[in-house]
Amino acid sequence: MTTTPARPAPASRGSAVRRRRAAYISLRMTGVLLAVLVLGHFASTHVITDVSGTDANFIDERWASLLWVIWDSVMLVAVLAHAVLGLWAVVADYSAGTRRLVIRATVFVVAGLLLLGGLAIIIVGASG
Amino acid sequence: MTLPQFLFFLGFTIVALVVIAFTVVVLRSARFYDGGAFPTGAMIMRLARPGRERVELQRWAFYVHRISGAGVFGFLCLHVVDVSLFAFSPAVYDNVHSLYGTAVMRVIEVGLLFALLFHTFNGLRLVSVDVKDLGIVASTRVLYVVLASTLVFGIVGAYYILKPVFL
Amino acid sequence: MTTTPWADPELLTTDVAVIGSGGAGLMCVLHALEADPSLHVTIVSKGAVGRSGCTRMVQGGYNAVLDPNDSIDAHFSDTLAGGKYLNNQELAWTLVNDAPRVIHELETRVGCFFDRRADGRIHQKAFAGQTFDRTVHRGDLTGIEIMGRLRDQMFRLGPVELEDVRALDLIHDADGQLAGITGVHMRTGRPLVLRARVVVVATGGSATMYRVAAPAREKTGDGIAMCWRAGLAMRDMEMLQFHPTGLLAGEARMTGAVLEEGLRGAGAILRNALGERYMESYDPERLERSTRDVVARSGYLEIAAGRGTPEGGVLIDISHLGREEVERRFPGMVARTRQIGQDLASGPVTVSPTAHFHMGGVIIDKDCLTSLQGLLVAGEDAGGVHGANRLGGNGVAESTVYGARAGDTAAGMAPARSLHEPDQGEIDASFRRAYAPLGREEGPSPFELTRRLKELMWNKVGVVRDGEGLVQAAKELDGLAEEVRTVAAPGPAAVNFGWQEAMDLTNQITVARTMAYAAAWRTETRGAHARSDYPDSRQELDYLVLEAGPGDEIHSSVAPVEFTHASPPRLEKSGSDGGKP
Amino acid sequence: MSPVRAASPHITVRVTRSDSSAPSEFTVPRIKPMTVLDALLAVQRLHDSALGFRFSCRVGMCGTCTIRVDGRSALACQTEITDEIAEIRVDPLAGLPVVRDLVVDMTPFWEAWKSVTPYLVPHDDAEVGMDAEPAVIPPDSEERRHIDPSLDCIGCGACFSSCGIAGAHRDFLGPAALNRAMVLIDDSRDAASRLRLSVVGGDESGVDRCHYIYGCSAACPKGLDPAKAIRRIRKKRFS
Ligand SMILES: Cc1cc2nc3c(=O)[nH]c(=O)nc-3n(C[C@H](O)[C@H](O)[C@H](O)COP(=O)(O)OP(=O)(O)OC[C@H]3O[C@@H](n4cnc5c(N)ncnc54)[C@H](O)[C@@H]3O)c2cc1C
Ligand code: HEM
Ligand code: SF4
Ligand code: F3S
Ligand code: FES
Repeated sequence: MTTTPARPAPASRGSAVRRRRAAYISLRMTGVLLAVLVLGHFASTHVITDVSGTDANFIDERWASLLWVIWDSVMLVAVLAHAVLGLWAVVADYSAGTRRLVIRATVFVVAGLLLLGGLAIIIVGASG
Repeated sequence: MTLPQFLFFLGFTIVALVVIAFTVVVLRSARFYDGGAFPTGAMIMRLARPGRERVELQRWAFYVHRISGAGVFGFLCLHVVDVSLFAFSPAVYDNVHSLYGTAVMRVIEVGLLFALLFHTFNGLRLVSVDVKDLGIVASTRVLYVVLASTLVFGIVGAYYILKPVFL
Repeated sequence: MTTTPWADPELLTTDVAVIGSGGAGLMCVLHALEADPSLHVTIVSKGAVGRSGCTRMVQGGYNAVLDPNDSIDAHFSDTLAGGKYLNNQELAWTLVNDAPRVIHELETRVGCFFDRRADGRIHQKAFAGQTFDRTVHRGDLTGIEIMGRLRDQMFRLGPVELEDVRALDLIHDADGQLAGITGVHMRTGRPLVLRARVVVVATGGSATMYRVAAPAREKTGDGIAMCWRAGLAMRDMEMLQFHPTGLLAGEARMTGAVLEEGLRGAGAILRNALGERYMESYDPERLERSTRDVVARSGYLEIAAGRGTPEGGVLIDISHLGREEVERRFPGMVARTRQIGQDLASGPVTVSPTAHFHMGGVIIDKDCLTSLQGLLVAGEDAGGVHGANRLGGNGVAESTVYGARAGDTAAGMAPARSLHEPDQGEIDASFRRAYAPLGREEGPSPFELTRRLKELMWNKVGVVRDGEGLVQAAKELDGLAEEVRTVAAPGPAAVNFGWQEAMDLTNQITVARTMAYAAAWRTETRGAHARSDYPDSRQELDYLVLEAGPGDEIHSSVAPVEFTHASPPRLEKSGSDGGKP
Repeated sequence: MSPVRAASPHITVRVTRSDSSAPSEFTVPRIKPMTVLDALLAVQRLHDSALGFRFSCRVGMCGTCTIRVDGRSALACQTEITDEIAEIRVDPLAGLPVVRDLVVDMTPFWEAWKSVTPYLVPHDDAEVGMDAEPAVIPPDSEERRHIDPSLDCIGCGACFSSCGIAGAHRDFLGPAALNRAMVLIDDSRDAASRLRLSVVGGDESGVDRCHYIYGCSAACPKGLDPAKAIRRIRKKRFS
């Protein structure tokens, strides 16, 4: 009675390593990127400008500049990628089985909707 | 309070509740699975002792990193929605957005700032642990820097955010 | 139909049942399954598999001839000289021949990673009593490497593991053929009957029955007692080795833990409470570097003569090497002493001889066969390999070499040997004996009896013995044997260590009685056996063979040592064996 | 001189029992020196012979006496009760099913261990067995330097139960198994390193589930640094 756990063929396992590695490095790279983008964003909307000043006019002016459109778009993409990758581990740590799948699907859908919606505003806002 | 403001408030409450619930899950499961997260007397004594026992600090850094990450994500969800009002109607946006200037919201923003600062600096620390191959001792030292930076930047930021309340 | 105080036994069947999961047990499984992967092998282990017993605790290392400048003959003659020529030469010869091959196997198949010399080959260090540096090691945690890797092999081979299962008795069939064993699940308290074609006993001896003792807690002579009850013959039962430097830590369990031999090799000095370097008067030439038996005995005599410390020990001091040097070379030992509030690096530490290893045991041949067909014995449970005194580093060699041989023998024997139907009467008797303390509400506490046994053995069948003391010991042991039949261990059957202690105790007393008996017979001082009333060694070399008689009787016969490979040098008339000059 | 408070002559031991009606608070006399194991043995001897806990070697080599002392995983036999301690709380290891009292079922730990192929898989062309020559590997070689400090794991599970991730759903392989995997991946005698790396680096149960809580490295009674092994495996994925 030897225990030889059934494992998929080595080829597909190699790609599993590549996928995990990509997720791992993306989480960290988006993190480092966000350190600049998010803190910059926060500084510009809370410190340099007071929050009460960040009204519709402020957004109008801001999104008139291509720099800020790119900044905010990249930040949005990065933050959602980062959060989804991060939550991947969080979900795994506190759930198991089908529950895990359901929570993951939810996170994924919510993030997808936010991303679409968010990008739409930025583009609409910038062009309108 | 206008209807959009009320809806924002509702959304905010939901996010806050989710974050609180998540905090409870993290700390409770810590109690069951790694031997207890609640600040007991024995644990506080450990924090004060030098050497390996300082790992208690690492443990808390992990809990807080987790909770702050999820919290910031929760707020982000809300924030994307409220900014999207701008595309829909700048007037409604302004109406909802005026809430951000209230004293209560400013206090909450300070909380957000601290969460963001800690998560950012600690996240950079975790990246550097991998990149620079820091061990438990070095990474604990960097953790002190993380805590100090969070405090310094947080206080400076809090000053600017809260200034209008007192003026 | 009568109801029994024990639950319905679990009934299991296997080809090879290996009792004990120390070095001998796991090597046996490895070899049996390598030789014949179709075998059904079952490990029965009282402690955690691979993490109980003494092989795990080996610090020093493993003697094997690997260097081209060394020779098998040299290792052989060192082993005989150490054993004072009492060894079964066939067994000792096999040991030294197989040891290098087992090291090779441990490295190439099992995956152990022993320390290396600068040129990348396996490093070998010096050990007492050896003419060549031939002790293979992994830092000062050699046993962990060997047992850890052997345990990993079990994941590859997949034998059935009955962990936390205590073997109780060997069971015959109605015709007296070996049929299997009885046992009990310690976690649930449920009994079991394991039928087997071949049974290998490797439970690792019995040296825990002394007040100051080094081994792991499982080693309570279960295997020897089991074989004794099954009618097997034992030899050299009086030969119990004391390690000279066991820690004294008051009533703490740490008492008896070994401070390694390397300390004396590195120049540690032993002093009595008066500050005298007492080895000068016992072995002026070799001083502290003398063999274990001599150093242990000298320390004991100093303490007995009232020149010991208040704690009842002598002092070992290596601090003259300098604090940093000691910390660098003996980190494990320094940590161990600091843990009990002393410090090897900065001053003397109190030590005492500590019961360490039982040279005596079941009589086997070089293929581990015994007089009972289907029963093999390997490791410390077997007697004869080491004679009157074991060399440091030959113990783990014995358990792995003979474990491997037992595995080969078992693999060859199992397919040919049929299963036998265990005798119900024997099974019932075995369970009745085992479960009796559990049912009893009133009676002596097993812990208290154990304490008394340990005191008795220490004082009367200890490092130095005398005729009068041994007679008394025999009498007191008979009394204990009576008393242990009334011992009470109330509580549930599941995970009840009070009850386990009661069963341990029964076996320990059985073995202790044979030890006292044999010690009274040997009216000489030889190796580990020292008699204050007979300080000299006899000319003739013979040993006592013991067998169980009816009731509690002990039957004995004397057998001469056979010199199949080498004859002993002639002893000078006054050839004292290192006793008091 | 600092004022020395006399050590109390008794130790109060609070034990979490699996049967909640069994007594759980005991007082035992202080001995010197004294470890937590001594305290438990005293409870067993003086108050409750049925108290469930396990040990074997009492010198930190078998790794079977692991329990939680005041919340943190440690070897009972290696944890001193110093003069200033008058009271200890002991619990069974966190994150593992309790068998009775302080005895836990280590199966999840060994299952994880098993799944990294914890044994040496020799190269196809390598000779193995009693007549094969051991490999020549200098002590200052790169592989030996990495393997050496990670070799002496006693399988005590202190790390596993100090890592909330490993204990929670037990689908994270945990520090000890990953440490073992690292040793074999670095071992030039081993032929299964790719397979092993694909498990520890490719499965969701592998290294990515570590968040550097450092409970492992801090708890290890043998001074191993499993977190370092995890870092090393993460790096190995890129080569
Ligand atoms: C502290 C110490 C240091 C040592 N250092 C060295 C050294 O440096 N070099 C050297 O060569 N030798 C050394 N030795 C000696 C060496 O350890 C032993 O000779 C050898 O390990 C014995 O191996 P074994 O397999 O026979 O038994 P062990 O390894 O002791 O294994 C016994 C096994 O039997 C099991 N068992 C016991 N009773 C039962 C039962 N009733 N039912 C089922 N299972 C049971 C136990 O759980 C255990 O698994 C040392 C011994 C000690 C105590
Ligand atoms: C600003 C710079 C940021 C950096 C440098 C950063 C870095 C990191 C790193 C390294 C991790 C992995 C932690 C681990 O595996 O243990 C992580 C996790 C995570 N981050 Fe960030 N992050 C940043 C911003 C954010 C933001 C803005 C959010 C919210 C939207 C966020 C949400 C998360 C979440 C949910 C996790 C998972 C938590 C966990 O695994 O414990 N992060 N972050
Ligand atoms: S790594 Fe350390 S703590 Fe973990 S099981 Fe091994 S010895 Fe125990
Ligand atoms: S405690 Fe666990 S999370 Fe990582 S650093 Fe150790 S494995
Ligand atoms: S009893 Fe063996 S490690 Fe504690």
